[in-house]
Amino acid sequence: MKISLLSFGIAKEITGQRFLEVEIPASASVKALRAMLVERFPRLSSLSSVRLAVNGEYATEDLTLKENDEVAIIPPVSGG
Amino acid sequence: MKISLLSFGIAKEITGQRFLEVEIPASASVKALRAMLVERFPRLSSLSSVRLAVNGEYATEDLTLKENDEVAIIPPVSGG
Amino acid sequence: MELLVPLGRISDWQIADLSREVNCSMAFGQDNLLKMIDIQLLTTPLDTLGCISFVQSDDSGGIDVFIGTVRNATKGKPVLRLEFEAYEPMAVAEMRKIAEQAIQKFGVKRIAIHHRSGILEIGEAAVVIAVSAPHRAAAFDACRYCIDTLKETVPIWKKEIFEDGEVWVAAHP
Amino acid sequence: MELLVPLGRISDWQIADLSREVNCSMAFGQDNLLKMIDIQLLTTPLDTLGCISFVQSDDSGGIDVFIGTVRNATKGKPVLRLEFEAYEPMAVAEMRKIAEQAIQKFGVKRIAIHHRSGILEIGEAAVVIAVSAPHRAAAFDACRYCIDTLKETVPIWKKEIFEDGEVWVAAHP
Repeated sequence: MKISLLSFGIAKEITGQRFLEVEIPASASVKALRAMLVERFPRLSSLSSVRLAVNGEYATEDLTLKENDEVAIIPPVSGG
Repeated sequence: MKISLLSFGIAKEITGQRFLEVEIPASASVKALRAMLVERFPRLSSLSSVRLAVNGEYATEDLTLKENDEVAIIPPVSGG
Repeated sequence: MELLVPLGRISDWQIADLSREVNCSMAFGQDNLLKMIDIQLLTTPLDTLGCISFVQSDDSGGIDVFIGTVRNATKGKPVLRLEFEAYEPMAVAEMRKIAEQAIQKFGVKRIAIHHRSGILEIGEAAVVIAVSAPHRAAAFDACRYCIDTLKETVPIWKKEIFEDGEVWVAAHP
Repeated sequence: MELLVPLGRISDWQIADLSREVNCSMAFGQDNLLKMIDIQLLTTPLDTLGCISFVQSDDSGGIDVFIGTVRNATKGKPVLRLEFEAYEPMAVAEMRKIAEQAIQKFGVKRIAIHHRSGILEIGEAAVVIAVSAPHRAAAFDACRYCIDTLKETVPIWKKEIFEDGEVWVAAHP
Protein backbone atom coordinates (compact mmCIF):
# COMPACT_ATOMS: atom_id res chain seq x y z
CA MET A 1 0.00 0.00 0.00
CA LYS A 2 1.03 3.61 -0.48
CA ILE A 3 1.74 6.10 2.32
CA SER A 4 3.03 9.66 2.38
CA LEU A 5 6.26 10.24 4.24
CA LEU A 6 7.20 13.69 5.52
CA SER A 7 10.68 14.55 6.77
CA PHE A 8 11.61 17.66 8.75
CA GLY A 9 14.77 19.33 10.01
CA ILE A 10 17.75 17.01 10.12
CA ALA A 11 15.51 14.16 8.94
CA LYS A 12 14.85 15.99 5.68
CA GLU A 13 18.58 16.25 5.14
CA ILE A 14 18.90 12.51 5.76
CA THR A 15 16.04 11.37 3.53
CA GLY A 16 16.81 14.04 0.96
CA GLN A 17 13.16 15.09 0.54
CA ARG A 18 10.51 16.79 2.61
CA PHE A 19 7.84 14.65 0.92
CA LEU A 20 8.03 11.10 -0.40
CA GLU A 21 5.45 8.59 -1.50
CA VAL A 22 6.37 5.16 -0.22
CA GLU A 23 5.08 1.66 -1.00
CA ILE A 24 4.98 -0.55 2.11
CA PRO A 25 3.34 -3.92 2.93
CA ALA A 26 -0.35 -3.74 3.78
CA SER A 27 -1.05 -3.49 7.53
CA ALA A 28 2.55 -2.69 8.37
CA SER A 29 2.97 -1.39 11.93
CA VAL A 30 4.72 1.82 12.92
CA LYS A 31 7.44 -0.35 14.40
CA ALA A 32 7.91 -2.14 11.08
CA LEU A 33 8.03 1.14 9.17
CA ARG A 34 10.60 2.48 11.62
CA ALA A 35 12.80 -0.56 10.97
CA MET A 36 12.49 -0.08 7.23
CA LEU A 37 13.34 3.58 7.50
CA VAL A 38 16.39 2.97 9.64
CA GLU A 39 17.62 0.33 7.25
CA ARG A 40 17.05 2.57 4.20
CA PHE A 41 18.47 5.68 5.96
CA PRO A 42 21.01 4.45 8.52
CA ARG A 43 21.92 8.02 9.57
CA LEU A 44 18.52 8.24 11.32
CA SER A 45 20.09 6.03 14.00
CA SER A 46 22.55 8.78 14.85
CA LEU A 47 19.78 11.12 16.04
CA SER A 48 18.97 11.64 19.73
CA SER A 49 15.45 10.44 19.04
CA VAL A 50 13.12 9.71 16.14
CA ARG A 51 9.37 9.81 16.74
CA LEU A 52 6.86 8.95 14.07
CA ALA A 53 3.58 10.82 13.72
CA VAL A 54 0.67 9.38 11.78
CA ASN A 55 -1.87 11.82 10.36
CA GLY A 56 -0.62 14.57 12.65
CA GLU A 57 -0.53 12.61 15.92
CA TYR A 58 2.39 10.97 17.66
CA ALA A 59 1.95 7.24 17.04
CA THR A 60 2.62 4.25 19.27
CA GLU A 61 4.84 1.53 17.87
CA ASP A 62 2.03 -1.01 17.59
CA LEU A 63 -0.28 1.21 15.50
CA THR A 64 -1.22 -0.44 12.19
CA LEU A 65 -0.76 1.81 9.17
CA LYS A 66 -3.46 2.25 6.52
CA GLU A 67 -3.39 3.15 2.83
CA ASN A 68 -2.70 6.86 2.27
CA ASP A 69 -1.64 7.55 5.87
CA GLU A 70 0.57 10.61 6.27
CA VAL A 71 3.59 9.57 8.31
CA ALA A 72 6.02 12.23 9.57
CA ILE A 73 9.56 11.57 10.73
CA ILE A 74 9.97 13.76 13.83
CA PRO A 75 13.61 14.23 14.84
CA PRO A 76 14.32 15.94 18.21
CA VAL A 77 12.17 19.07 18.26
CA SER A 78 13.76 22.41 19.16
CA GLY A 79 11.07 25.08 19.02
CA GLY A 80 10.64 27.94 21.47
CA MET B 1 13.70 66.19 70.12
CA LYS B 2 11.62 66.65 66.98
CA ILE B 3 10.97 63.95 64.40
CA SER B 4 8.82 63.79 61.27
CA LEU B 5 6.08 61.20 61.25
CA LEU B 6 4.58 59.96 57.98
CA SER B 7 1.40 57.89 57.84
CA PHE B 8 0.17 55.95 54.82
CA GLY B 9 -2.91 54.01 53.81
CA ILE B 10 -5.03 52.94 56.73
CA ALA B 11 -2.47 54.47 59.11
CA LYS B 12 -3.12 57.90 57.62
CA GLU B 13 -6.80 57.45 58.37
CA ILE B 14 -5.94 56.48 61.95
CA THR B 15 -3.50 59.32 62.66
CA GLY B 16 -5.54 61.76 60.61
CA GLN B 17 -2.54 63.22 58.80
CA ARG B 18 -0.01 62.10 56.21
CA PHE B 19 2.64 64.26 57.85
CA LEU B 20 3.11 65.25 61.49
CA GLU B 21 5.93 66.81 63.44
CA VAL B 22 6.31 65.10 66.78
CA GLU B 23 8.26 65.92 69.90
CA ILE B 24 9.68 62.82 71.59
CA PRO B 25 12.32 62.22 74.29
CA ALA B 26 15.94 62.41 73.09
CA SER B 27 17.40 59.01 72.17
CA ALA B 28 14.04 57.27 72.16
CA SER B 29 14.16 53.85 70.54
CA VAL B 30 11.90 52.65 67.74
CA LYS B 31 10.30 50.34 70.26
CA ALA B 32 9.55 53.29 72.57
CA LEU B 33 8.09 55.32 69.72
CA ARG B 34 5.93 52.37 68.72
CA ALA B 35 4.55 52.18 72.26
CA MET B 36 3.81 55.90 72.25
CA LEU B 37 2.08 55.67 68.89
CA VAL B 38 -0.08 52.75 69.92
CA GLU B 39 -1.08 54.56 73.11
CA ARG B 40 -1.88 57.78 71.23
CA PHE B 41 -3.63 55.91 68.35
CA PRO B 42 -5.07 52.70 69.80
CA ARG B 43 -6.61 51.70 66.45
CA LEU B 44 -3.09 50.95 65.17
CA SER B 45 -3.31 47.78 67.29
CA SER B 46 -6.14 46.50 65.13
CA LEU B 47 -3.91 46.27 62.05
CA SER B 48 -2.40 42.98 60.83
CA SER B 49 1.05 44.51 61.23
CA VAL B 50 2.71 47.87 61.76
CA ARG B 51 6.30 48.30 60.68
CA LEU B 52 8.24 51.50 61.26
CA ALA B 53 10.70 52.84 58.72
CA VAL B 54 13.34 55.39 59.66
CA ASN B 55 14.71 57.61 56.91
CA GLY B 56 13.35 55.29 54.25
CA GLU B 57 14.59 51.97 55.69
CA TYR B 58 12.73 49.39 57.74
CA ALA B 59 13.99 49.84 61.29
CA THR B 60 14.73 47.30 64.00
CA GLU B 61 13.05 47.85 67.35
CA ASP B 62 16.29 48.69 69.13
CA LEU B 63 17.32 51.48 66.74
CA THR B 64 17.86 54.78 68.53
CA LEU B 65 16.10 57.73 66.92
CA LYS B 66 17.84 61.02 66.20
CA GLU B 67 16.66 64.62 65.89
CA ASN B 68 14.88 65.24 62.57
CA ASP B 69 14.57 61.55 61.68
CA GLU B 70 11.78 60.79 59.23
CA VAL B 71 9.74 57.95 60.68
CA ALA B 72 7.05 56.29 58.56
CA ILE B 73 4.21 54.17 59.88
CA ILE B 74 3.99 51.23 57.44
CA PRO B 75 0.71 49.32 57.74
CA PRO B 76 0.40 46.02 55.80
CA VAL B 77 1.57 46.77 52.26
CA SER B 78 -0.59 45.73 49.32
CA GLY B 79 1.15 46.80 46.13
CA GLY B 80 1.36 44.79 42.94
CA MET C 1 12.49 52.15 79.32
CA GLU C 2 11.18 54.81 76.95
CA LEU C 3 7.97 52.82 76.90
CA LEU C 4 7.03 54.82 79.98
CA VAL C 5 7.58 58.24 78.45
CA PRO C 6 4.54 60.34 79.31
CA LEU C 7 2.04 60.66 76.52
CA GLY C 8 2.04 64.44 76.84
CA ARG C 9 5.43 64.53 75.19
CA ILE C 10 3.97 63.21 71.96
CA SER C 11 0.92 65.42 71.86
CA ASP C 12 2.37 68.38 70.06
CA TRP C 13 1.28 67.33 66.57
CA GLN C 14 1.71 69.71 63.75
CA ILE C 15 0.65 69.56 60.16
CA ALA C 16 3.10 70.24 57.37
CA ASP C 17 3.17 69.85 53.62
CA LEU C 18 5.47 66.98 52.76
CA SER C 19 4.45 66.74 49.12
CA ARG C 20 7.76 68.24 48.06
CA GLU C 21 9.76 65.63 49.88
CA VAL C 22 7.79 62.56 48.94
CA ASN C 23 6.97 63.36 45.33
CA CYS C 24 10.37 64.38 44.05
CA SER C 25 11.29 60.88 42.91
CA MET C 26 8.07 59.81 41.24
CA ALA C 27 9.98 58.66 38.19
CA PHE C 28 13.56 57.58 38.76
CA GLY C 29 14.06 56.52 35.15
CA GLN C 30 16.97 54.47 33.97
CA ASP C 31 19.81 54.16 36.39
CA ASN C 32 23.00 55.50 34.88
CA LEU C 33 25.18 53.54 37.25
CA LEU C 34 23.41 50.26 36.87
CA LYS C 35 22.09 49.90 33.31
CA MET C 36 20.61 46.55 34.22
CA ILE C 37 17.77 47.96 36.30
CA ASP C 38 14.87 50.29 35.46
CA ILE C 39 12.57 51.17 38.38
CA GLN C 40 9.65 53.53 37.95
CA LEU C 41 6.68 54.63 40.02
CA LEU C 42 4.24 56.35 37.70
CA THR C 43 0.86 58.06 37.76
CA THR C 44 0.42 57.35 34.02
CA PRO C 45 -0.46 54.06 32.28
CA LEU C 46 2.42 51.58 32.33
CA ASP C 47 4.37 50.88 29.13
CA THR C 48 4.66 47.10 28.95
CA LEU C 49 6.51 47.09 25.63
CA GLY C 50 8.92 49.68 27.00
CA CYS C 51 9.73 47.34 29.91
CA ILE C 52 10.29 44.46 27.49
CA SER C 53 12.49 46.59 25.23
CA PHE C 54 14.54 47.69 28.23
CA VAL C 55 15.36 44.13 29.29
CA GLN C 56 15.86 42.67 25.80
CA SER C 57 19.51 42.05 25.01
CA ASP C 58 21.18 39.98 22.33
CA ASP C 59 22.79 37.68 24.88
CA SER C 60 19.46 36.82 26.53
CA GLY C 61 17.34 33.91 25.34
CA GLY C 62 14.32 34.33 27.57
CA ILE C 63 12.20 37.17 28.93
CA ASP C 64 9.53 36.68 31.55
CA VAL C 65 7.01 39.43 32.15
CA PHE C 66 4.47 39.68 34.94
CA ILE C 67 1.58 42.12 34.65
CA GLY C 68 -0.67 42.67 37.65
CA THR C 69 -4.03 43.99 36.51
CA VAL C 70 -7.01 45.41 38.37
CA ARG C 71 -9.68 42.77 38.82
CA ASN C 72 -13.37 43.63 38.65
CA ALA C 73 -14.22 41.81 41.89
CA THR C 74 -12.80 40.71 45.25
CA LYS C 75 -14.34 37.64 46.83
CA GLY C 76 -17.30 38.00 44.50
CA LYS C 77 -17.93 41.66 45.38
CA PRO C 78 -17.73 44.06 42.42
CA VAL C 79 -14.83 46.53 42.57
CA LEU C 80 -15.35 49.91 40.88
CA ARG C 81 -11.71 51.00 40.83
CA LEU C 82 -8.50 50.95 42.87
CA GLU C 83 -6.44 53.67 44.46
CA PHE C 84 -2.74 53.16 45.09
CA GLU C 85 -0.80 55.24 47.59
CA ALA C 86 2.97 54.99 47.90
CA TYR C 87 5.75 56.17 50.17
CA GLU C 88 7.49 57.14 46.99
CA PRO C 89 11.22 57.39 47.70
CA MET C 90 11.20 54.29 49.90
CA ALA C 91 9.00 52.36 47.43
CA VAL C 92 11.46 53.10 44.63
CA ALA C 93 14.41 52.17 46.85
CA GLU C 94 12.77 48.90 47.93
CA MET C 95 11.94 47.96 44.34
CA ARG C 96 15.55 48.64 43.40
CA LYS C 97 16.75 46.40 46.25
CA ILE C 98 14.50 43.61 45.01
CA ALA C 99 15.87 43.93 41.48
CA GLU C 100 19.45 43.90 42.76
CA GLN C 101 18.74 40.81 44.89
CA ALA C 102 17.13 39.05 41.92
CA ILE C 103 20.15 39.76 39.71
CA GLN C 104 22.42 38.38 42.42
CA LYS C 105 20.31 35.33 43.27
CA PHE C 106 19.31 34.22 39.78
CA GLY C 107 22.03 35.58 37.50
CA VAL C 108 19.53 37.39 35.31
CA LYS C 109 20.61 40.11 32.89
CA ARG C 110 18.17 42.99 33.20
CA ILE C 111 15.07 43.87 35.20
CA ALA C 112 12.40 46.52 34.77
CA ILE C 113 9.84 47.13 37.53
CA HIS C 114 7.19 49.77 36.86
CA HIS C 115 4.41 50.41 39.38
CA ARG C 116 1.41 52.69 39.15
CA SER C 117 0.16 55.04 41.82
CA GLY C 118 -3.08 56.97 41.99
CA ILE C 119 -6.46 55.86 40.69
CA LEU C 120 -6.70 52.78 38.44
CA GLU C 121 -9.68 51.54 36.50
CA ILE C 122 -10.62 47.85 36.06
CA GLY C 123 -8.27 46.05 33.68
CA GLU C 124 -5.42 48.57 33.98
CA ALA C 125 -1.93 47.36 34.84
CA ALA C 126 -0.86 48.14 38.39
CA VAL C 127 2.60 46.62 38.01
CA VAL C 128 4.79 45.36 35.18
CA ILE C 129 7.92 43.32 35.92
CA ALA C 130 10.14 42.22 33.03
CA VAL C 131 13.23 40.05 33.47
CA SER C 132 15.68 38.79 30.87
CA ALA C 133 18.11 35.91 31.31
CA PRO C 134 20.29 33.67 29.17
CA HIS C 135 17.93 30.77 29.96
CA ARG C 136 14.26 30.74 30.78
CA ALA C 137 14.27 29.08 34.22
CA ALA C 138 16.19 32.00 35.73
CA ALA C 139 13.86 34.53 34.09
CA PHE C 140 10.76 32.82 35.53
CA ASP C 141 12.29 32.38 38.99
CA ALA C 142 13.55 35.94 39.18
CA CYS C 143 10.29 37.47 37.95
CA ARG C 144 8.30 35.51 40.50
CA TYR C 145 10.76 36.45 43.23
CA CYS C 146 10.32 40.12 42.32
CA ILE C 147 6.52 40.17 42.48
CA ASP C 148 6.36 37.97 45.59
CA THR C 149 8.87 40.16 47.42
CA LEU C 150 7.32 43.41 46.14
CA LYS C 151 4.03 42.39 47.69
CA GLU C 152 5.75 41.86 51.05
CA THR C 153 8.16 44.76 51.34
CA VAL C 154 7.42 47.68 49.02
CA PRO C 155 5.53 50.48 50.80
CA ILE C 156 2.58 50.79 48.43
CA TRP C 157 -1.03 50.53 49.56
CA LYS C 158 -4.11 49.59 47.61
CA LYS C 159 -7.60 50.79 48.44
CA GLU C 160 -10.50 48.95 46.82
CA ILE C 161 -13.46 51.19 46.00
CA PHE C 162 -16.78 49.37 46.15
CA GLU C 163 -20.29 50.63 45.43
CA ASP C 164 -20.88 50.96 49.17
CA GLY C 165 -17.49 51.89 50.59
CA GLU C 166 -13.72 51.61 50.49
CA VAL C 167 -11.30 49.11 52.01
CA TRP C 168 -7.52 49.25 52.43
CA VAL C 169 -6.46 45.79 51.25
CA ALA C 170 -4.89 43.45 53.83
CA ALA C 171 -4.93 46.12 56.55
CA HIS C 172 -6.84 44.06 59.08
CA PRO C 173 -6.43 40.39 60.06
CA MET D 1 7.22 -9.52 11.71
CA GLU D 2 7.11 -6.71 9.15
CA LEU D 3 10.58 -5.83 10.35
CA LEU D 4 11.79 -8.37 7.78
CA VAL D 5 10.01 -6.81 4.80
CA PRO D 6 12.55 -6.63 1.98
CA LEU D 7 14.08 -3.23 1.52
CA GLY D 8 13.10 -3.25 -2.14
CA ARG D 9 9.52 -2.63 -1.15
CA ILE D 10 10.40 0.76 0.25
CA SER D 11 12.67 1.85 -2.56
CA ASP D 12 10.07 3.37 -4.82
CA TRP D 13 10.46 6.93 -3.53
CA GLN D 14 8.74 9.69 -5.38
CA ILE D 15 8.91 13.41 -4.99
CA ALA D 16 5.75 15.45 -4.64
CA ASP D 17 4.91 19.03 -3.72
CA LEU D 18 3.43 19.05 -0.27
CA SER D 19 3.58 22.80 0.20
CA ARG D 20 -0.17 23.00 -0.30
CA GLU D 21 -0.91 20.55 2.47
CA VAL D 22 1.52 21.77 5.08
CA ASN D 23 1.14 25.52 4.60
CA CYS D 24 -2.62 25.85 4.66
CA SER D 25 -2.85 26.48 8.38
CA MET D 26 0.01 28.94 8.85
CA ALA D 27 -2.24 31.21 10.88
CA PHE D 28 -5.15 29.62 12.70
CA GLY D 29 -6.23 32.90 14.27
CA GLN D 30 -8.65 33.11 17.12
CA ASP D 31 -10.62 30.01 17.81
CA ASN D 32 -14.32 30.70 17.49
CA LEU D 33 -15.27 27.69 19.57
CA LEU D 34 -12.84 28.28 22.35
CA LYS D 35 -12.37 32.01 22.91
CA MET D 36 -9.87 31.25 25.65
CA ILE D 37 -7.11 30.11 23.32
CA ASP D 38 -5.25 31.87 20.51
CA ILE D 39 -2.65 29.75 18.69
CA GLN D 40 -0.65 31.14 15.78
CA LEU D 41 2.32 30.02 13.71
CA LEU D 42 3.57 33.04 11.80
CA THR D 43 6.27 34.03 9.33
CA THR D 44 5.97 37.67 10.43
CA PRO D 45 7.25 39.35 13.64
CA LEU D 46 5.26 38.35 16.71
CA ASP D 47 2.87 40.83 18.30
CA THR D 48 3.58 40.65 22.04
CA LEU D 49 1.04 43.33 22.96
CA GLY D 50 -1.57 41.54 20.85
CA CYS D 51 -0.99 38.37 22.90
CA ILE D 52 -1.32 40.33 26.13
CA SER D 53 -4.49 42.06 24.93
CA PHE D 54 -5.97 38.71 23.95
CA VAL D 55 -5.52 37.22 27.42
CA GLN D 56 -6.44 40.31 29.44
CA SER D 57 -9.85 40.04 31.02
CA ASP D 58 -11.51 41.99 33.79
CA ASP D 59 -11.76 38.93 36.02
CA SER D 60 -8.04 38.20 35.81
CA GLY D 61 -5.57 39.68 38.26
CA GLY D 62 -2.31 38.40 36.82
CA ILE D 63 -0.78 37.88 33.40
CA ASP D 64 2.48 36.05 32.85
CA VAL D 65 4.22 36.37 29.51
CA PHE D 66 7.20 34.40 28.25
CA ILE D 67 9.16 35.64 25.26
CA GLY D 68 11.83 33.40 23.76
CA THR D 69 14.33 35.51 21.84
CA VAL D 70 17.16 34.63 19.48
CA ARG D 71 20.48 34.72 21.31
CA ASN D 72 23.65 35.93 19.61
CA ALA D 73 25.72 32.92 20.68
CA THR D 74 25.51 29.23 21.60
CA LYS D 75 28.14 27.90 23.96
CA GLY D 76 30.25 30.95 23.22
CA LYS D 77 30.07 30.55 19.43
CA PRO D 78 28.51 33.52 17.59
CA VAL D 79 25.18 32.79 15.92
CA LEU D 80 24.34 34.81 12.78
CA ARG D 81 20.63 33.95 12.63
CA LEU D 82 18.13 31.12 13.16
CA GLU D 83 15.87 29.24 10.84
CA PHE D 84 12.70 27.60 12.11
CA GLU D 85 10.95 24.82 10.24
CA ALA D 86 7.57 23.49 11.34
CA TYR D 87 5.23 20.63 10.55
CA GLU D 88 2.58 23.30 10.50
CA PRO D 89 -0.81 21.61 11.07
CA MET D 90 0.59 19.29 13.72
CA ALA D 91 2.57 22.11 15.38
CA VAL D 92 -0.60 24.20 15.69
CA ALA D 93 -2.56 21.19 16.98
CA GLU D 94 0.11 20.35 19.57
CA MET D 95 0.27 23.97 20.77
CA ARG D 96 -3.51 23.93 21.13
CA LYS D 97 -3.33 20.71 23.16
CA ILE D 98 -0.78 22.30 25.47
CA ALA D 99 -3.00 25.35 25.99
CA GLU D 100 -6.02 23.15 26.72
CA GLN D 101 -4.00 21.07 29.20
CA ALA D 102 -2.75 24.22 30.91
CA ILE D 103 -6.28 25.59 31.29
CA GLN D 104 -7.39 22.27 32.77
CA LYS D 105 -4.37 21.79 35.06
CA PHE D 106 -3.99 25.33 36.39
CA GLY D 107 -7.44 26.87 36.06
CA VAL D 108 -6.13 29.80 34.04
CA LYS D 109 -8.46 32.04 32.03
CA ARG D 110 -6.88 32.60 28.62
CA ILE D 111 -3.74 31.58 26.76
CA ALA D 112 -2.09 32.91 23.62
CA ILE D 113 0.81 31.01 22.03
CA HIS D 114 2.40 32.57 18.95
CA HIS D 115 5.42 30.95 17.31
CA ARG D 116 7.56 32.16 14.42
CA SER D 117 8.71 30.09 11.48
CA GLY D 118 11.26 30.93 8.81
CA ILE D 119 14.39 33.02 9.25
CA LEU D 120 14.89 35.03 12.46
CA GLU D 121 17.54 37.61 13.22
CA ILE D 122 19.32 38.01 16.58
CA GLY D 123 17.03 39.52 19.23
CA GLU D 124 13.78 38.65 17.46
CA ALA D 125 11.05 36.79 19.35
CA ALA D 126 10.70 33.13 18.36
CA VAL D 127 7.80 32.47 20.70
CA VAL D 128 5.42 34.50 22.85
CA ILE D 129 3.23 32.80 25.45
CA ALA D 130 0.76 34.89 27.46
CA VAL D 131 -1.43 33.47 30.22
CA SER D 132 -4.00 35.21 32.40
CA ALA D 133 -5.36 33.92 35.69
CA PRO D 134 -7.30 35.20 38.67
CA HIS D 135 -4.13 34.86 40.77
CA ARG D 136 -0.51 35.07 39.79
CA ALA D 137 0.75 31.65 40.89
CA ALA D 138 -1.46 29.89 38.35
CA ALA D 139 -0.37 32.28 35.59
CA PHE D 140 3.33 31.62 36.28
CA ASP D 141 2.87 27.85 36.57
CA ALA D 142 0.77 27.58 33.42
CA CYS D 143 3.10 29.77 31.35
CA ARG D 144 6.09 27.71 32.40
CA TYR D 145 4.22 24.50 31.68
CA CYS D 146 3.42 25.76 28.19
CA ILE D 147 6.98 26.65 27.21
CA ASP D 148 8.48 23.54 28.84
CA THR D 149 5.99 21.26 27.07
CA LEU D 150 6.23 23.15 23.77
CA LYS D 151 9.96 22.47 23.72
CA GLU D 152 9.30 18.75 24.16
CA THR D 153 6.35 18.02 21.92
CA VAL D 154 5.68 20.67 19.27
CA PRO D 155 7.13 19.67 15.87
CA ILE D 156 9.21 22.76 15.20
CA TRP D 157 12.92 22.64 14.43
CA LYS D 158 15.57 25.28 14.86
CA LYS D 159 18.70 25.51 12.75
CA GLU D 160 21.50 27.73 14.03
CA ILE D 161 23.45 29.48 11.28
CA PHE D 162 27.09 30.10 12.19
CA GLU D 163 29.85 31.84 10.23
CA ASP D 164 31.20 28.43 9.23
CA GLY D 165 28.14 26.22 8.98
CA GLU D 166 24.67 25.27 10.18
CA VAL D 167 23.47 22.97 12.95
CA TRP D 168 20.00 21.54 13.67
CA VAL D 169 19.67 22.16 17.42
CA ALA D 170 19.46 19.07 19.67
CA ALA D 171 19.44 16.66 16.72
CA HIS D 172 22.40 14.59 17.88
CA PRO D 173 23.23 13.30 21.37
